[in-house]
Amino acid sequence: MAVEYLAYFIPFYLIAVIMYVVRALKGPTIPDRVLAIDCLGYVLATFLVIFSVYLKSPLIIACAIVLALWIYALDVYMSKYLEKRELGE
Amino acid sequence: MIDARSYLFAVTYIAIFVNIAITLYGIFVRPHIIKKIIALSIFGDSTFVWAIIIGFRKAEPYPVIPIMTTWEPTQEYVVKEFVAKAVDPVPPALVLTGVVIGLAVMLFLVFLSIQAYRVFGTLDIRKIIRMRG
Amino acid sequence: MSSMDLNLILTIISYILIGIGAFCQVVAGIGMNRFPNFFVRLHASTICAIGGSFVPIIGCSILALTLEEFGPSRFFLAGAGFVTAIFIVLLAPVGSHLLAKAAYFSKAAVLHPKVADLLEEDIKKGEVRESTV
Amino acid sequence: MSQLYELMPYIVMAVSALASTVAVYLAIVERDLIKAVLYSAIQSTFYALLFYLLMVPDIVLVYVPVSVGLLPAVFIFAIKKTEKYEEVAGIPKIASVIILVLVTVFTLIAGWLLVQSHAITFEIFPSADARALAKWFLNTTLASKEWWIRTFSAMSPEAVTAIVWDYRGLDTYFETSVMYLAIIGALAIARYFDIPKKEYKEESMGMSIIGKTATKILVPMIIVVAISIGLHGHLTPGGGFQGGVTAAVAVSLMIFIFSVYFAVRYFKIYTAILLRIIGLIGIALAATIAILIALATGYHGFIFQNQPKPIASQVGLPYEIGGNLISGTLLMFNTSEFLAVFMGFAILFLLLSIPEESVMEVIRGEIE
Repeated sequence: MAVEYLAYFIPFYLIAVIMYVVRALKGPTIPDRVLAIDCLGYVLATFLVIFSVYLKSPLIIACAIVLALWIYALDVYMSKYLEKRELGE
Repeated sequence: MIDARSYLFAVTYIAIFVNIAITLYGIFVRPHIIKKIIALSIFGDSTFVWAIIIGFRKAEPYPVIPIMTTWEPTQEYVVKEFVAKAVDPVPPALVLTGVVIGLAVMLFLVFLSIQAYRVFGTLDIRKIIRMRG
Repeated sequence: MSSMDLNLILTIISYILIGIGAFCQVVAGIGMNRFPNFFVRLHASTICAIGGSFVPIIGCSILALTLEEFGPSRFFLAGAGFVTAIFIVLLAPVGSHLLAKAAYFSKAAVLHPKVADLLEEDIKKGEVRESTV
Repeated sequence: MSQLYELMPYIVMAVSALASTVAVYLAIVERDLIKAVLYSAIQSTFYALLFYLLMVPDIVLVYVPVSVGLLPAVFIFAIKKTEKYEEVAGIPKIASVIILVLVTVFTLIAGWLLVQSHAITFEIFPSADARALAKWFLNTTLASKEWWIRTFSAMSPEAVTAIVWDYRGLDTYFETSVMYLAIIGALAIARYFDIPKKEYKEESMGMSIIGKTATKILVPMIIVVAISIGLHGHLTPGGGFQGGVTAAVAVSLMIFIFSVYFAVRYFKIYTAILLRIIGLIGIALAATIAILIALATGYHGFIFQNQPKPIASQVGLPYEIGGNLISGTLLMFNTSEFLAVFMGFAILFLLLSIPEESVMEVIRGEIE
């Protein structure tokens, strides 16, 4: 079974998740935190795709598309907040 | 020797309870209204996770989603295997509407608190109480 | 060439891609923790988004194409995987750009070991305006 | 090998639950509110992974747009319009670290004790057996040939959508009305506020040109993904709620990237209210269509009836048209709910993004 060998790769991604979380909690400034949350979102999107192959459930892949879109939304909100202008303009 | 899967699942279970306890502290003790609303939203999410955990089950090697991959209504053996492995579909159906309604209620509370700030000039609940005498 | 051989080659390629992804994620995680300030950490986030996410998602989609026990839904999996990869490769640089611009002009991120800031000098001379960056 | 394969999803589940506990603690005790919002965003991404590993893709599809895409925008609006800091004495860093370590150790030990107790009293946790109600719904959601199963079937392979709109349709109907009341309440608070009549200027408003160009490509993609999620709700994970909140993020992105004066070209408030009313009328029509057919033809019928019931009522909607599975009323419900949710959140975001000066003018005029 070709899928089972993915189990050896997942721990590396998990280590990366923990390192991003450390930076997101520690980061001295707000942009650092937002950047770490970005990376967290990308590695989680990768997790979703890997797990949908790993658990042999093809239909749950639709969630990965949605997660990849909204990480961008969080970037946009925070940078608009940092620009110190009225949010609606 | 305990089963490793059961242990890891129990850790998840307890961690969600700890989250609920911390958010209850946030709702009752912290003075700022926006902080209370943030705590309330996390509280709702934690209860939703807990409701989903109740519907989880054990299957070999792993349970499947409560959605059939076949669209033909006549295959008996597919249905039997599906029922033997799928997770409970009732908690997702309840949580699904709960998340959207939770967002609408959060928006309503945010509108209310912005209006309160326009009237009182502050959102600290201690100062507002002092103002009202 | 039979389809077994083709499947074997595709499986090996996909595992190589997923391995590259795991390596890039760990490298980006170390960089995220060791780099000194925000503008250098942008570099690590690029490695995470392209090397660590785009490449293994493509690898997973190729791996899904070889799994014949999924039936027709393996094409659904592979197609959605490619769409996710395209979204990430389109949106990650844009998000980093918006964040970096906002962080630079709002002075929210401190440029601590500062060697040179050419953009600041250009703005002082009047050669570059903020709205055109 | 096989043991590691089975263990891996549970390891990821436990690690993400513990990481979410850390994020929740810091979100609650943080004094700077914008940092608290960021911590709660970390918590939401981990909860999304938890929902995914608990095998409920419908919830992931609705939770990710709501918690990662919309709630941070709402909180950022609120913080920008009000105060940025909470005036309390902060907890020192060392105390936080000690508390977090204690909480983690407590969680690990308590999990061990819980497993020990279950080894004595019950079978291994989680249970291998599903409840009888769940088995009933799973058995009948896409029925086989026997007429007595066909009687209780929704004829949809998606058990969650079948429960939401067929088996427990009245629940969802009243929950939708709760949401409608919350939106009416927000509209009543903002009753005289209106978006100021300003022209959208390309160069002076919004964010940088790179962001604008990317968002111009992105917004049609979001709408297409949302419609696909919404209208395939009876076949694949998704449905009206999921599609609606996904599409609502397009509106908030347009407000943030371009400006509210650009977004109001496409989403006028009164048009949005009208479309929302059309969606609600669609829900009511889909709920009563079987009884309307029954009244016209002289048979019996029920509210929220989907398929024909061989004993009680002969009328009902077909489950397929030309070989395509449409699951009776589920398609109508999903379309109407998509419109209602999308337009409801679009109205609220447009109202939330009105500049504070024009609001204060209205309030001052009211007082005088």
